[in-house]
Amino acid sequence: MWTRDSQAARAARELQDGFYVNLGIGMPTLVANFIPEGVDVTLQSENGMLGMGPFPFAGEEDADLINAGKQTITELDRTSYFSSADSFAMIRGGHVDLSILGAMEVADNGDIANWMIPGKMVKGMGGAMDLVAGVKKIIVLMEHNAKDSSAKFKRACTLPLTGKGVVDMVISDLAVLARPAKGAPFRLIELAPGVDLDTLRMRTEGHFEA
Amino acid sequence: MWTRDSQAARAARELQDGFYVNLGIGMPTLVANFIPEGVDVTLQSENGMLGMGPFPFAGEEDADLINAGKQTITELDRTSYFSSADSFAMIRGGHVDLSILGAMEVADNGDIANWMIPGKMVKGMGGAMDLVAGVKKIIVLMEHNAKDSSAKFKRACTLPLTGKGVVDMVISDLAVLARPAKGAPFRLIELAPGVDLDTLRMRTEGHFEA
Amino acid sequence: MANKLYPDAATALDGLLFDGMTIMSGGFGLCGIPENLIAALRDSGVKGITAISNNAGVDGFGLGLLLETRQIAKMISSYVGENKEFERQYLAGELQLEFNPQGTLAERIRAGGAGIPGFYTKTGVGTLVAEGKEHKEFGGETYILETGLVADVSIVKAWKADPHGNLIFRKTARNFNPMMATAGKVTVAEVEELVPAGSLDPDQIHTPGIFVQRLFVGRDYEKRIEQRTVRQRETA
Amino acid sequence: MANKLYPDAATALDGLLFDGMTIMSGGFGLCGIPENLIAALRDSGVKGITAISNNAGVDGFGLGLLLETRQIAKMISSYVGENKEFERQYLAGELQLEFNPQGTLAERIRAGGAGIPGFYTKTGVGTLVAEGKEHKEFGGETYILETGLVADVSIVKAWKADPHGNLIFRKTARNFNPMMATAGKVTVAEVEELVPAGSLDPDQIHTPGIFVQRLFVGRDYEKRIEQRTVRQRETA
Repeated sequence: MWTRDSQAARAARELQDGFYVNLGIGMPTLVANFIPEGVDVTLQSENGMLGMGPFPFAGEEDADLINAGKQTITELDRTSYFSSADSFAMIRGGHVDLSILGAMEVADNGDIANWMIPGKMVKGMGGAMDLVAGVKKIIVLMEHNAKDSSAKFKRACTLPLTGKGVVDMVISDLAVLARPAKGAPFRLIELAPGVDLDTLRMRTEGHFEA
Repeated sequence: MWTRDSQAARAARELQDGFYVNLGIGMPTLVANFIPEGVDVTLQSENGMLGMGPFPFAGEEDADLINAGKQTITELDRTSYFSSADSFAMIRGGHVDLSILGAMEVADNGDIANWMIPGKMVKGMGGAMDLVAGVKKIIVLMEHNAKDSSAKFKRACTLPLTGKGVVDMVISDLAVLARPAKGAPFRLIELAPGVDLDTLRMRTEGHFEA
Repeated sequence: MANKLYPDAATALDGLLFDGMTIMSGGFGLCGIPENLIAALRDSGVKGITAISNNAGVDGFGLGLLLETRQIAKMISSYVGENKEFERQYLAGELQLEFNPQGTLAERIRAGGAGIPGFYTKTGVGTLVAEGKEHKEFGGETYILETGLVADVSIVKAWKADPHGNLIFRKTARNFNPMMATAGKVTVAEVEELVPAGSLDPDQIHTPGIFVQRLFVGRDYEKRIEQRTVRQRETA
Repeated sequence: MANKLYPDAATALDGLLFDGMTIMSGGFGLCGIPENLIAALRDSGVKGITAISNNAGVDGFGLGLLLETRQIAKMISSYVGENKEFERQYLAGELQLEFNPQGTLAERIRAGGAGIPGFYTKTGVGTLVAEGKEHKEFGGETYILETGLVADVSIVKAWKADPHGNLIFRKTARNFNPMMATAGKVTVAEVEELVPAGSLDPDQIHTPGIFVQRLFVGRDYEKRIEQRTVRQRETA
């Protein structure tokens, strides 16, 4: 089984030199810590920034410089700022190569649900629907099973969707499942150390090719 | 009868302090020479400039600084530059107060034709269709009659339209015809010196209230 | 020159407000919000506001101020997760809420300001957001129709302005402010600094003055930070 | 860092060209046109181009160069009045032409780059431009549907760039260049000056580097002026 850091490191191996990447809030943020040597990626923050730098040193925070998670950040020598309309034109127009997001559920047809649990107070989808609809490749980083041990990679999502048929790859604590194109079936790409196929099948509901 | 300069001066009396104005190519350009004392207007040029200044002094022309007529111009202390998309967003969104244009024909329902004569080589509509559709108020500056003495203010346009029902005021060498709102009939507002109502009626085809 | 300069937020809003009006308010989270204008809206007592803003502020700051006083009847937002009073009013049925995906919200405002009454987007297809909206195929893919948004008044926050109303924003405090400036029937801008005409580079103006009808220099900016995240200096 | 820098126009276009391709070319009149790239397109001999450009250049300069060599099969433009060879080929039926209102053309390109396949506009309603297009009412007014435009390659001209492909344009030479940079599957930019990374103010970048795949410093700019208009100095 992979730790959260291992999952993030595994996701970072999907980064290619020159990629423009949007990282979601939570576990996806960790991916920035594992960018491989010699691979140069530029991080997009959907509130209006390309070229996001690391957190500032204490005392150097700037209230006018935050990421989409409202965290204080810094700029780089490549940074540009733009409006929210221009930022989502960039996202919707397919210019961002990769987005790594969390999810509550992913279905084996690529549907994703990560914004709303009926009965709980809804906080809103923020930019998640725009990202899954617009970004070229969507990787989901999530636990393989929920706290009640139910499978999160499912036959069909039970929660309201964020996007339909949009997910390209799932990296869980147990395995990497991916497909070569939207519409294709998911395949097992890699098992985490100490996980065998039977265990994976037992803990998975959605269909995948092994 | 009004000279071209007098027509332009008459049009300039329609300018109000604080107006943002787009002037078409040809006679409308002359209006800038007659802006009344104490009236401050900002000229928009649809190729991407707000705050157009006068022609440069000889030797100070800048190839990167032209107006929509491709003439060399200058900037002012209020000038801003923007893209063509932003420029026409400004125009289409109704932010420009007034556009003064030339025309080949205007109909008494406000239709205007000023871009195309069938059988002749068509050069294109440029920004004219966007301007008549988007700018709050449209004033046409034209000769009252064509070279063959036919009326240019007509029952219906015979040439392909630039816009439907968009003209608010016509300032010709004979008279000023205007209407209080799109859809309302045109009324005679003013006769040029030496022109009487009978003459105007004889030389006009379109309907107007006197 | 037509005077756009006002001494403060209250006078800049004078005559513009009425109950039941629609107000767009710039900012992302608490970053780049028109602090002075929000406080003046609270003091004005105007009620039944439809507020178009990406977020709803926090308890006691930003649009949270207008929620406390129950001046907001409806919010059009993409994310409202930082506000307990919002949650309380919403769950009690006292507040209407329309969620828009953030990019759809940004584009709807841009469209409203640009005279575009509707546009098609892939965002939200197959989700709750698409329900009741027109679907259309382009090139074999399905898109939904979203409409332009305009406001009676837009309130925005910029960094610098000149007396002509030309605005420049700073870093990620730009966010929704430029589009909202274009989509208000009247746009009121508060700025940190007023500079003389001619001192802004005309190539570098984010919002041309045509979009700004009223303008003043704000005061006492708090610029609160929601998530103060820092890294450690490495010691040799 | 992925290298975006190329030594010249020919190498920057290498591998991108094919007969029958669609190319967007920036500029308004002869202002802000990619002079080096147009010359390299001529030298490449690529044929059957659909050219999306507001104008068609003049005889012997700008896109006029590609008309002389008959490399252009179709133009999508708003105004082509300055070109005799264009007129000759068009009247002889050798050239297809699609006129778009200038603002519609600009917005179609912006939409193409922004993932918007269609939008509604009032421009052209009731004219030849509206024929065959979907009409729709919003708020009691009639609008027509226009579609987004994309290109196989966009060629643009900027003033300054950094090695990351961030671009800044100068004065009215900006015009169509920023939107076209967003709407090319590949965008190639020529610039007057390359500056070191970090020397452009991040608040002031017109085109973020994500939109620029290839970049070079142009040479021998002619920057022709179509209408040299001047005023007289008043003598005291």
